[in-house]
Amino acid sequence: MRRYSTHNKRKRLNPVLLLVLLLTASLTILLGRAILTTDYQTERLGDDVAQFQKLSGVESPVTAVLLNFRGYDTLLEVMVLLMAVVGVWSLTQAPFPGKPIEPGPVQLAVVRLLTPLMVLFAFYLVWKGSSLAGGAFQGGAVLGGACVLMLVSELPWIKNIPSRHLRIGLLAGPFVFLGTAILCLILEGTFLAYPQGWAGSLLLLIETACAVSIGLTLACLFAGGRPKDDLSRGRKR
Amino acid sequence: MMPYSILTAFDIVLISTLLWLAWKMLRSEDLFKAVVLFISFGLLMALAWVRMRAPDVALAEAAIGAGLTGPLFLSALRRMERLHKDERRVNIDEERKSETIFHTQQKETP
Amino acid sequence: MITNLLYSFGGLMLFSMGLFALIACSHPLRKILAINVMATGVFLILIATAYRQIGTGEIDPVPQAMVLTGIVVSVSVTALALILACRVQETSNHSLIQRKKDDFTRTGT
Amino acid sequence: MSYLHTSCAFIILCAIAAGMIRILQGPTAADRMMAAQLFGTCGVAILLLLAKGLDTIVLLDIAMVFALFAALASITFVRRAWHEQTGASR
Repeated sequence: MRRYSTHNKRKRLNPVLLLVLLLTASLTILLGRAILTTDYQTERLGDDVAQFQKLSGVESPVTAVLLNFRGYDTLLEVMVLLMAVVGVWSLTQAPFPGKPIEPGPVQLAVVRLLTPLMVLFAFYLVWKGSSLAGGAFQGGAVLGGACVLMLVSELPWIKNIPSRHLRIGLLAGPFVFLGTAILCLILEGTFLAYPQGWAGSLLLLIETACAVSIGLTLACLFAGGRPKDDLSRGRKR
Repeated sequence: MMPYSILTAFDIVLISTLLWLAWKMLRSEDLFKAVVLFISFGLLMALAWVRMRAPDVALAEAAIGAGLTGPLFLSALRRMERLHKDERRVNIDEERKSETIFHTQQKETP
Repeated sequence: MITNLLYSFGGLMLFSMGLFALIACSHPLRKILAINVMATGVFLILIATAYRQIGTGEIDPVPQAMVLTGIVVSVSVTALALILACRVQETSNHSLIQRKKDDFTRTGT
Repeated sequence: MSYLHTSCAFIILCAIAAGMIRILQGPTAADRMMAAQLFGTCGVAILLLLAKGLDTIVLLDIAMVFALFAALASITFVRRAWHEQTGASR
């Protein structure tokens, strides 16, 4: 019913909106022309990746690009995620739950069965990232899903997690990544240039740490604020 | 040759459903409906990544775009509405009036 | 060839739809949704350019890696924006709701 | 590339497109959410069929992620949205 009532009004367009619509349409036409006229055959980075694939220590080209060839990007990106958590934590305290509701038996069973499976699958994805699809981001996302599942069921112990543990987990990824980079700087003379033969295992180490902190980051973003005990604890020590 | 044309039909249906979903999501007057449409949008995007032969991106999208962003929006929606619990009906009316710009009303000059 | 043109133009349409909604809608939640749709459109165009080289060889992994990081960054940006919007609504004494009346989307009667 | 599996995937995609109607005009919030869950289930089916049809094993992992996260969305819905929506005539 609501639909029909608004349907009648649709013909009268606001002049400002009409202008916006025109501008958007012209931008769309310009971009469409750009898409049609781009020559994709000349510029290719895939050949370079395929050429140096053996040096990267992993078989999957996407993981090689992410963590080896463009490791700098990924390092900064993990930092960006950390910054997002810093932003959220400085804005507000974790507001949920407003009024806690007891989870029903079905939901408890689902959480109990599903969470270990998700954690297992997350690390499987991280491990598989070296050869096929998968890697730190995907594994971290699944891990974050497991954490969100526990958060959303408001299990009683989840409120009592000391925030220091959380901080350690959040920092693990960037810290390991940065540490490896500095180690490479000392050993090889270049930032993030992994030593020959060690690249594969170093990448796996970095990926595991990053997956843990990405998962925790996503869970903290979902929780929507810093833990309750965070600031008081900081003041005491 | 036959599977190729089937896959092209698959692409066409997939893309038109995606565009339809996005359009309905952005112009629906009910925010909850928009969020549900966003979740299904993420699911279909994962299928699109699969068709573009980007399984890594599809994994990330299935976990993040469909799995995590939807709950994020749902809890933000609740957090916003929790303040106005008693004025919820009013809220929705306001939403309906001011949010449905796509089926736009006339501007009233003060 | 037709496949990546299809997906490129789909991404383009998503981008402009999101852009229009970003400008036109007033509720912050819907603006964030619109930004997400825009981001998805950009990702779709990027991945479609990577797919284009299927005829000449393997698929380019570089845009895929870029999009992968982009998705993760976009979810963190979304979360931060949602928290900001909630805080604005909590601290400003319902002013978002109030102010909507004076917006340019004001209804007749 | 198998003709049978790909066309089955196509048919299920059409089913998804039809399921959108329930999201758009579902009378209650639960109807909309269940339709989204249907999308997830159909997505799993499409991925499994495509994995067989296009001979890509990786798609099985994506189907697994779909299945795992479908539960997450519905649990969040039940916990965070539903009890507020009861009685609302959405």
